[in-house]
Amino acid sequence: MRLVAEGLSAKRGEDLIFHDISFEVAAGEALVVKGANGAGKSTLLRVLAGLLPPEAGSVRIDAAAHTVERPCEACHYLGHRNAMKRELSVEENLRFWKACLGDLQGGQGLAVDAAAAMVGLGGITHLPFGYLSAGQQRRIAMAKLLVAWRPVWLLDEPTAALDAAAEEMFSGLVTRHLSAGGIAIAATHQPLGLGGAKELRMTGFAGLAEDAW
Amino acid sequence: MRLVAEGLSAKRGEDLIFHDISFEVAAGEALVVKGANGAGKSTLLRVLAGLLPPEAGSVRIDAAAHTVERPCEACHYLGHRNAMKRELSVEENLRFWKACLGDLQGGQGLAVDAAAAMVGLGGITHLPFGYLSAGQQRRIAMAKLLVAWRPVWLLDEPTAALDAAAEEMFSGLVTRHLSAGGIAIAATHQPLGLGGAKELRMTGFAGLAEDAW
Amino acid sequence: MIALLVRDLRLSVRAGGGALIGVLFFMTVVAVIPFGVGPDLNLLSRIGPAILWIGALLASLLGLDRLFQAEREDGSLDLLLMQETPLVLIVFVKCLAHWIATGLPLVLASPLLGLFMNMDEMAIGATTLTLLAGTPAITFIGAAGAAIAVALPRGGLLVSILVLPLAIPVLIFGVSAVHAAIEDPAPFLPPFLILVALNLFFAVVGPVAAAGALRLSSD
Amino acid sequence: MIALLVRDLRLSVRAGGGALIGVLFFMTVVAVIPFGVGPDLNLLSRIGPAILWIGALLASLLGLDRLFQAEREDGSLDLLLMQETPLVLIVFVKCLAHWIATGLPLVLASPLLGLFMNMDEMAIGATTLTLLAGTPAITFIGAAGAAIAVALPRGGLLVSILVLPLAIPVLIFGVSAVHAAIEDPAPFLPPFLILVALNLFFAVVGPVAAAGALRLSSD
Amino acid sequence: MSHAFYVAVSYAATFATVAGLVLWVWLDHRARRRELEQLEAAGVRRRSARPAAKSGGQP
Amino acid sequence: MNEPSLVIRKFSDLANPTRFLALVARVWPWMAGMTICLFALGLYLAFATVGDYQQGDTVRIMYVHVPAAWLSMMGYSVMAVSALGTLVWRHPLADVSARAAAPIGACFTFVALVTGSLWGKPMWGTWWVWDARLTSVFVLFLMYLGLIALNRAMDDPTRAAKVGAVLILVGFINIPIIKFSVEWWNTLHQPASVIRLDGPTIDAEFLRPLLVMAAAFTLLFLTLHALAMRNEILRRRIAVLRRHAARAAGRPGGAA
Ligand code: HEM
Ligand SMILES: Nc1ncnc2c1ncn2[C@@H]1O[C@H](COP(=O)(O)OP(=O)(O)OP(=O)(O)O)[C@@H](O)[C@H]1O
Ligand SMILES: Nc1ncnc2c1ncn2[C@@H]1O[C@H](COP(=O)(O)OP(=O)(O)OP(=O)(O)O)[C@@H](O)[C@H]1O
Ligand SMILES: [Mg+2]
Ligand SMILES: [Mg+2]
Repeated sequence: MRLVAEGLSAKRGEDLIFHDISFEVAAGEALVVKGANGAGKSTLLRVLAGLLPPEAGSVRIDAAAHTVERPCEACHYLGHRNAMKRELSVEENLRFWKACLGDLQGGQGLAVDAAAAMVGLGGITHLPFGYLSAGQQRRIAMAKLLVAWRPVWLLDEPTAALDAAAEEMFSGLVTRHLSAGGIAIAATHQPLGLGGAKELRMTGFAGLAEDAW
Repeated sequence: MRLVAEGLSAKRGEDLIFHDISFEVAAGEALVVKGANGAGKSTLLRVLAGLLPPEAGSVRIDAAAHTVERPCEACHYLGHRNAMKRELSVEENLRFWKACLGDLQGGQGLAVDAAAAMVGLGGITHLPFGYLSAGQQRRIAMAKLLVAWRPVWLLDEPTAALDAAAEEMFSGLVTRHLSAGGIAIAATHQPLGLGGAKELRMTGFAGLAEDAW
Repeated sequence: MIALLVRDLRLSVRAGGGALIGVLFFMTVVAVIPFGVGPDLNLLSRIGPAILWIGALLASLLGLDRLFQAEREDGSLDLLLMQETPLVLIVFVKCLAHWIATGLPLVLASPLLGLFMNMDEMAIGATTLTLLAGTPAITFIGAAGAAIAVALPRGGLLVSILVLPLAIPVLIFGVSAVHAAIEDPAPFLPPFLILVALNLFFAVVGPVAAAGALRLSSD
Repeated sequence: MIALLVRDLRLSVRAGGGALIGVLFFMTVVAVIPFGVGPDLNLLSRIGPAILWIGALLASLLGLDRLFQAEREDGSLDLLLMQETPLVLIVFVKCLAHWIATGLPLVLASPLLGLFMNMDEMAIGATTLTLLAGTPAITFIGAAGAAIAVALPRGGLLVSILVLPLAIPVLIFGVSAVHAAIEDPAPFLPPFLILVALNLFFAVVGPVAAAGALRLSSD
Repeated sequence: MSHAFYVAVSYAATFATVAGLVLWVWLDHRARRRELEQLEAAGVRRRSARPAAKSGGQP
Repeated sequence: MNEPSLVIRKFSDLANPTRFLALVARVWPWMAGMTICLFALGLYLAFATVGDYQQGDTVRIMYVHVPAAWLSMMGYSVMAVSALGTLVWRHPLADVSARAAAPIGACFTFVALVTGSLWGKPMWGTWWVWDARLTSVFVLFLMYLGLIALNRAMDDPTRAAKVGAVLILVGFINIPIIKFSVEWWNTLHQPASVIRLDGPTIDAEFLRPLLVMAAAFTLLFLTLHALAMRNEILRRRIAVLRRHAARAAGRPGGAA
């Protein structure tokens, strides 16, 4: 399985944020997207996740176990926001996403408790999500990646609020995912501790898209 | 001027998050609060900012240029949320906070444009805040610290979404603030690049406050 | 989809946003009316159906604006947009959950409030029936409005302009069906059937429009 | 404080919603009543003032729940709580901005709607005047409700429930002042002065209560 | 309708409401007891019910 | 900071939850038994007496309507006292008491409303009028429901307690309005004939069953209130234990 991006470019408002970016990531590989603030890392990930239509170029997934119509259906997206309801308990949140996302063919999501244990918060699943500290919330958001199987993980600054122990835990999760034949694409400013990951440097602001006016 | 905390303890719900913490920070000094996720760093900062009533103990500011009634009036608080309206432009946001907060005696806030330039975003103050990238938003939130003078800065994971260059910029800001006789207290997992800062380690969960039930 | 339905229902119960509060609001509105127009029972029974309908409309509208905004703010909307499940279906299920949590209790409470407004049995029955047929339409229209509100950060004005005028026909046909039921000469069925038709129409158009707006809004 | 006022006004225009949805809702309520009572002009003009008042009351409630919730969600509330400026004053200014954005348009629209309700000039004038004197009170009471519900994710309807019973005196004196103005024997001034007094009373009590609730809710 | 009807309905309504209240209290109590027992079974005990009163941690 | 916490400790010694639970466990069977006995006696008296010459059989509705109406007001008064307890003495049991009383009070208010309506149909010819007494009782019902909704909506009990207490006290003005509405405004509803300064004016024939039923209802309220408080205490204990266990498990040194 391979995720292939060809000649991607994307606009925000009138500005071309990046232009003609191509890359390929094969199963078991990780890609780390780097660049200064505002360079367009989040924008690239949102394009990959199908949340922002690219200005040009395309994304596709080759030779997947289960052919998907749109590539984003094979992706997990972990954005800045955790996609959890503060009022529901951690367990209810995870159970909902497990049921709602479902497993894609070719893999198997963990049970809710097991996933919570994997991120080091095993006993804490009956607390309302809103009660957790910033870092704990982020970890639960990562547990969401584990409860439903998706071959591709798109991670936007996954370790922003995490302490050192949690960062280690996280790189363990990613390594495990890669060895199960997954793909991980992460935008980050901090070292992720992924040995042998490919790197993509965003330079930011590719100029006005068109001098339309 | 000195910020003195004596025997602070704080509860969240029924739980005592920390117990009997005392420290002193003098003018020109920085204090870095460290600890694992959920250790109570954010809680401590909120207590210092007067947003959470302490269970016991007190905070006071000694020998300030301008005696304030409550210590929190002499503080800037930079929390996880940026306190900016997405619909208003960056300039409108900063101008509002400058007017609303006002300068405390003993210092002088920068002009809005100058503050934006200090955080490296001089040219984009006309954009709506919601259009900025995560790191840019965080930088603008920092610019808010500059537009109005407060001797004490309380910073909760200030560099979470920042790139390396911005982190440097940030430590420059803090150093400048300290040399102007300010105080900075920051909770963080990442090194802040502040030489000679004091350190406070939170260990987390100090036990049930009272076995009332 | 069941999971989504269950979650939304649970949320509406949990945060107190759902059944109890909607009905309470409805009751409070109705209780306030006699303070304004005076305790004249004849008058009350005449304006009763309109009051019940307006109360129901207001109760439905008050919580509707957060339907997608809450999902967007915490990032859930992004994930829902990425799924294989058609977005229209997701929107439909969310509307359904919202209606079950807030619309249905209103319908159930309306006979009681009808008694308080001194309406006769016929009027009470007709009001309940029309509310049952009409409140889903309000939810579906509202969903389209809520989705557009999510799309344009400055689209608030547009929503109000969009939703209320569309809801007015529902309101008018609802109230006039009740009146037809009470006063003999006018037939009840035509306005009621129009109401049902409006409902079906909006049950399709609302989610489709909402899904379109949500897709456009993601950025 | 001027800065806060300007920002809130700007936001209410920018994000829409505020001003226009209130007026639109007001018009909808008033427009649907004739369908409810039938086209009896005498009756309409009799209940007109009450309907206008009830409509204004309900329209003021729309949007009130977000008064502090929006500030809390983006963290602005924390900063406002820390300031030297008394919180009561901040709340007062926010209420003022909210009233200018949503209450004032209602007052301005009421003469027009009075015409629709077949009210005579005297009644229209009296209604507009009482609305001008009474709607700020509703906003101030509402602020207290909004502050209580600030920490509740979907506290919107709860606000209205908490607020409506307290708003009843305002409604009663508003309507009775209008009635006094229309019917000669009863004097207009006493109920109107009571209304003004209520307004001043709530202008103090509302912000104080709201400030207390906001302090309690910060965590 | 006869007066006896109104009397009967009043008493029936009263009885139904009170019975509902009693039922709610009873069911609530049973559910809470069960939860406590489950916690007990999982080794979570109140501090005062534990030999060594040490903060945090499980026995 | 030290002063009040000492006071709290003293109060906790007087009636700490554990001791309260033990007390309830001891007395509730007696209270329940007495309630049942009183109800049996009251019901017997209610149906043994002859009907009123004016109202016929419907006077029997009085024996449930009036006690329920009294208790709806008493329930709120209990909540108001508890609210004072929360705000002034900061006693933890006060909030538990207020929370436990709300659903019970709401149910009694509901009974008063329903039986009143059922009495009103034969007597006044309508289920409902918007007079001061009836409206104020309806407002009381709405207030109960509003407080329940607020309690449900706020998950942190310590914060909900204060807000709820203030609201309860604000709403207390409704109680005198209910009580004196029949005197202040002319209403369809009859004026007080039992609880009045110059002694009851009601016929002893009706007074006896009424008083017995009132006693039965009051005991019922007290019993249910005590049991509901017990449930509420258990609920909080469970919440604390759960959170405690969870915290310990989440820590690196924790068990899980
Ligand atoms: C839904 C309608 C009604 C409500 C909400 C209601 C409410 C109340 C309340 C709150 C009380 C206690 C008053 C006090 O302690 O001073 C009361 C007492 C009483 N009610 Fe009603 N009532 C209703 C209908 C009726 C009707 C239809 C009748 C009979 C025609 C009636 C007869 C009485 C009597 C005889 C008392 C006892 C007054 C006394 O002796 O103190 N009520 N009601
Ligand atoms: N609003 C709240 N209500 C109840 N408990 C809370 C609340 N916020 C945080 N907590 C709990 O308080 C503890 C400390 O949280 P806090 O946010 O202070 O941690 P932190 O040190 O800032 O952690 P992080 O590094 O993850 O930000 C956590 O265990 C958390 O579960
Ligand atoms: N919603 C939006 N509308 C218009 N422009 C936007 C929007 N979001 C981001 N931008 C602009 O797009 C550019 C790239 O933003 P993006 O969020 O992709 O950066 P990033 O690389 O993720 O930065 P960071 O490290 O700060 O998160 C920025 O200049 C920003 O101003
Ligand atoms: Mg980014
Ligand atoms: Mg933190």
